[in-house]
Amino acid sequence: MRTGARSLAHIVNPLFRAPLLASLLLTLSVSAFAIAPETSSPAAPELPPAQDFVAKDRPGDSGNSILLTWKDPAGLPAEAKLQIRRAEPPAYEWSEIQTVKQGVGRYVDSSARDRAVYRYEIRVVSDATPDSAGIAGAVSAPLLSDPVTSKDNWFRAERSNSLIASILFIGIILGSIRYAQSGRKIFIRRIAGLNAVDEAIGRATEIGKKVFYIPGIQSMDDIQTIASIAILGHVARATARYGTDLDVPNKDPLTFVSAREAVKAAYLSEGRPDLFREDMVNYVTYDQFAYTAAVSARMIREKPAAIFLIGYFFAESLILAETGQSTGAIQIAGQADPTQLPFFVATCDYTLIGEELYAASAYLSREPVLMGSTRGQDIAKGILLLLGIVGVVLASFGNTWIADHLKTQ
Amino acid sequence: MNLEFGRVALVVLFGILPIIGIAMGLRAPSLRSRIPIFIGIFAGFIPIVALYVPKAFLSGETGMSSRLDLWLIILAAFALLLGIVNVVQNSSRKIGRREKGWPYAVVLLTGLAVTGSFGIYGAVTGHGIGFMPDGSSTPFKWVEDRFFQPLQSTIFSLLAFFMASASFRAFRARNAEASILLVAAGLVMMGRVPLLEFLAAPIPPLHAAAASASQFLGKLTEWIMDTPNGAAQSGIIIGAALGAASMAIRVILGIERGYLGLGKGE
Amino acid sequence: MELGVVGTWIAALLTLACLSFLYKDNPFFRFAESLFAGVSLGYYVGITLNQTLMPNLWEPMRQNFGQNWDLLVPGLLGVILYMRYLPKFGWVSRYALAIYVTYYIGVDFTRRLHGEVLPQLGRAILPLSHFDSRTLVSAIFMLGVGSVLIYFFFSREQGPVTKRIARAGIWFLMISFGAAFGFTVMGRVALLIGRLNFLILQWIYPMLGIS
Amino acid sequence: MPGFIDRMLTLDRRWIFLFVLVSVATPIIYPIGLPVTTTGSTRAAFEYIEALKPGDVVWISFDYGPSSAPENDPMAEAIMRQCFTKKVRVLVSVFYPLGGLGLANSAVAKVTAEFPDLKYGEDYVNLGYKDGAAAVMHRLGDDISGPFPTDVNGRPIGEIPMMRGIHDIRQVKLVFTAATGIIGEWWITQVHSQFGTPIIIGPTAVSAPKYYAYLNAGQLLGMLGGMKGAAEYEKLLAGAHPELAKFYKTTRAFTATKGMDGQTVIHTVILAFIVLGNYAFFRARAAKKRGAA
Repeated sequence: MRTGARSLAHIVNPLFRAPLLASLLLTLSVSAFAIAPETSSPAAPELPPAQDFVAKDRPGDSGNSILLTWKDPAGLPAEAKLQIRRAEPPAYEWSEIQTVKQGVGRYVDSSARDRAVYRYEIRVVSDATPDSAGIAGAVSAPLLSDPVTSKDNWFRAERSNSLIASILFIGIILGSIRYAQSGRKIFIRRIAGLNAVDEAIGRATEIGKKVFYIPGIQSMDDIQTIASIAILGHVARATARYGTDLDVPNKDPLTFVSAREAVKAAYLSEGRPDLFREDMVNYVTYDQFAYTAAVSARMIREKPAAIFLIGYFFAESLILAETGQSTGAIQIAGQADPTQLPFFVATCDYTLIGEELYAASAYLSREPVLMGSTRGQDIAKGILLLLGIVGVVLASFGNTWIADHLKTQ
Repeated sequence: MNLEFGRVALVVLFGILPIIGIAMGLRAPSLRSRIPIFIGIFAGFIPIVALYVPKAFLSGETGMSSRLDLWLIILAAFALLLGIVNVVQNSSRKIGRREKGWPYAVVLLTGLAVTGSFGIYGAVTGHGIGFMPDGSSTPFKWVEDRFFQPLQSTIFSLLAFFMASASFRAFRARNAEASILLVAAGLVMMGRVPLLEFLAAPIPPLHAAAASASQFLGKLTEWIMDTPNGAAQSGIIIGAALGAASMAIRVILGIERGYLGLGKGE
Repeated sequence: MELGVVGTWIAALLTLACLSFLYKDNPFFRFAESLFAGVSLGYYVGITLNQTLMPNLWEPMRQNFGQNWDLLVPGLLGVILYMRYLPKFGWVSRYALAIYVTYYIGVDFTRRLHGEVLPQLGRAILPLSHFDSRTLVSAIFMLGVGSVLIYFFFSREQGPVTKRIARAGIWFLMISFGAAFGFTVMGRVALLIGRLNFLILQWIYPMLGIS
Repeated sequence: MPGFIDRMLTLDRRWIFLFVLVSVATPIIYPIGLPVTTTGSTRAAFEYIEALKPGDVVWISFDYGPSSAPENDPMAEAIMRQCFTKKVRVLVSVFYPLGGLGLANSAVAKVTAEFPDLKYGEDYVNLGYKDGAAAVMHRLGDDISGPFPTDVNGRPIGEIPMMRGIHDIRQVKLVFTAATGIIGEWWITQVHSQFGTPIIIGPTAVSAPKYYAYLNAGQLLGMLGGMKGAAEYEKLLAGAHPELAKFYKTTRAFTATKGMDGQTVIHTVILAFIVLGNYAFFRARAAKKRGAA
């Protein structure tokens, strides 16, 4: 199976010849050799000793640990345990470090120090079995490991797949941004909810009512909030152009500051700093539901013409959207996380679903950086789809190499 | 003094470098955003690189990444309290100017002052904010149990009502998509609870049929949740994760700097 | 015991004040809402101070400064965050903010590709070799994941084929949203059940002497 | 019937609100006792904990607040009871800032009082609340004492006997997170995918649909979906450990199983509303078409 996958990998795709993956495979096959069953085992005394005892540096860690592996011998009494002992230079006195149950086969000694040379031994101990002198507490012959040292490693081989994915992904995104910045045209398809933005603001202008923009309740360390602030910039430019009043109530203090800066910048860039008031972007409170209650009450009192609910929302989504609905406002919602989307879909006029939120900021701003990244994400999706299709074809022929190598640890 | 590499490197990157940056920023306003963005690149890439590089100076127990985790726990605590200043500013302004609804601002500040000082009292006396050594509640926990918990849970429970009115109004079979939404919602609502058994309760001959239909609906619901719902959720998760990862790269590299209140350029 | 009864009454009255919002916005609700906002901020002070700042910042430095001297820096960065309230030196807070935001976004990045994209895609790869009901379910599952992903392609105009697939994607999304909505009714009602349980069993019943 | 249709289409929401209130309150006063059926994801969770050995460590994280307590409390309590019955040791943490700690303290106090033999510090430890959940989880692979230098009451971790064998998250056999919002997800995408710790989640019903994707991908061992999941768990628990059944039979205490009556009634009412709404909608549309023709 493994060899099949290897040869196939060499044929199918040059990508698989990446040295990292090759080294991963090598490690896998070496370890497979290392634990291959021995041909003969010596005749067991009363208690059979453990088998295939190997001590080596645990790969892919920050040092100070030794990985021990072994096989339990057959025919042990049920209560028998395996005792692991260690000897250190220069004295080489054996001391117990752990006694483990049967069936584990593996122990990591994380009390080891780097560069020190150790030897380990493992023996079977059984309290119930009498030893040669007839006293309970028999101990098997010890099995000794080769000398071993722990070391500090540079790479976690088991994460090669995710490393390759990350590097590839970062490369694609930065490459696409560069491509867009070089002035070449990038197409972004129409997103239904977005054309409604100007329509909604236009309507607010006509009837002389406010536009509410609620940027979710998460902080600026959440990516959806950052996307929302980008869209807020666009909305604020439109309200500045039309001279419509804008109200941005905030739950998170950091989001609040960024939102205020974004709105201020938008009014400046439209040449209407006179229309900008500091309290357009205001801070309500930090608690999710106190915030929700205050904003819903404000919606009912002020009856805005348009409400934007874009960002990361939790349970408050439905209260806000349902209250907004009852005031008769046009509502445009957007969230990348799927949890609250059903409520937005059910109560809002337009909803940006999932990744549309990120694409929307690109579509609205037409900024090369955003357009480029949107394209980069599409390329990544294309690669994933292709990988998926190839994976399904291979899996249908009984080869799960791709699916196996998508597992992360 | 513990002068392990991890600590010293962090102090240089996120302590000394900012001090130099602030000093330079006093003179040259153009550096006021450039240096923070430069420093941010390190803060962002350390956890990413540490995912793949286990080398002790980076990911070991005393390495940079692990130590940075502890730092950022502290910074997150400070960030959590950031909003209080805004609330106090807003409310005291409201009270000072006797704006409409100012008595509510008094209520707010009182709640903040009382609960907050109970919290400070707990920290200063070392009683904490849970139970006293004799098992009784601390004043902080008393306020929490009697005021905070009922208020929060009741406001949340308003959702049940909104849920009902939203489903009444929004679930109309306007078009194909809306009809799918409606049917899926209806099936799941019937499959999650013994609804048919409840309806059949007054009519004994229907009990057995209702029970087996209910079983079937339960299995169907599980299938819907597992397969079509699971597939759609996977699709959304993959797409959104790519979007989020690309945004993360842009933020870390300083291409996206809206979070600092900066537009494109400077 | 007296204190317990007073507490129950306070909790019950506040519960009723919140529920009164359903009829219409009113002073009782606004009182409860403002009180809640205040108490919740005070709650943050208590919990942050007692559970993070004392044990993770103050105590380590007080007990063993030599080992924990470097914690001075996050402490200072924390203070710097508040510089934003000084109009002239607001820019200083950018240092703390940049570190705070990029670090957490970096951690988020490690969750995305490593924890979401790869495992989720791996799960979507299923064999289609046998013709039985399991294969059919696998096919539906993979069609779902694929069509939703295709719906999320933005940088190309949808062709006649991709348009159809994207439409299937919308249908999958709608099934999922409908199911999620149906699923959620339970959760939301659970909260109300919890509150009414409190009002009826712990407030009204004892008041009426019903056990 | 145009009058009725118009009235249905413009029905004041407050009538619906009243209906909801009455139909939830009635089963609390007159319990029905409807049957509960169990689902696969709950059974998987139950069986995993059932197979743990005495002395194993389970990490129970209270990642929710009072806002979702009626859903999450019964789950956390049921899991704690199961662990203590099986002599499995329990670590408690809180990452939900608003009110999670109070609930955790109360729940731990309540459940440990039911098991008089338990000793704090040997059988269970409450680590308390910590800010910056993502940073804490990132660090848990290195050690627990870094982010949690003390327990909830300020006692240094090093002085707690139970913590001696528990250096980092890898010595923990299972994480159960009773979660609202996003924190439960981090346990999966960060702790499970980087340190391999098995995760069982007890989400609120609203987040449960998303977790099916993680369940499918094997990133989650099991799930207790909302109050229904909790009720299923209570049923499994009372079945396997009859000595625990008494905690679910008291009249005053709130259990998820009792909550299921109200759930059933309200589902019926909401479905009836949806049917009525659609009936009115189609009648109105037909009338409009006739009017236009």
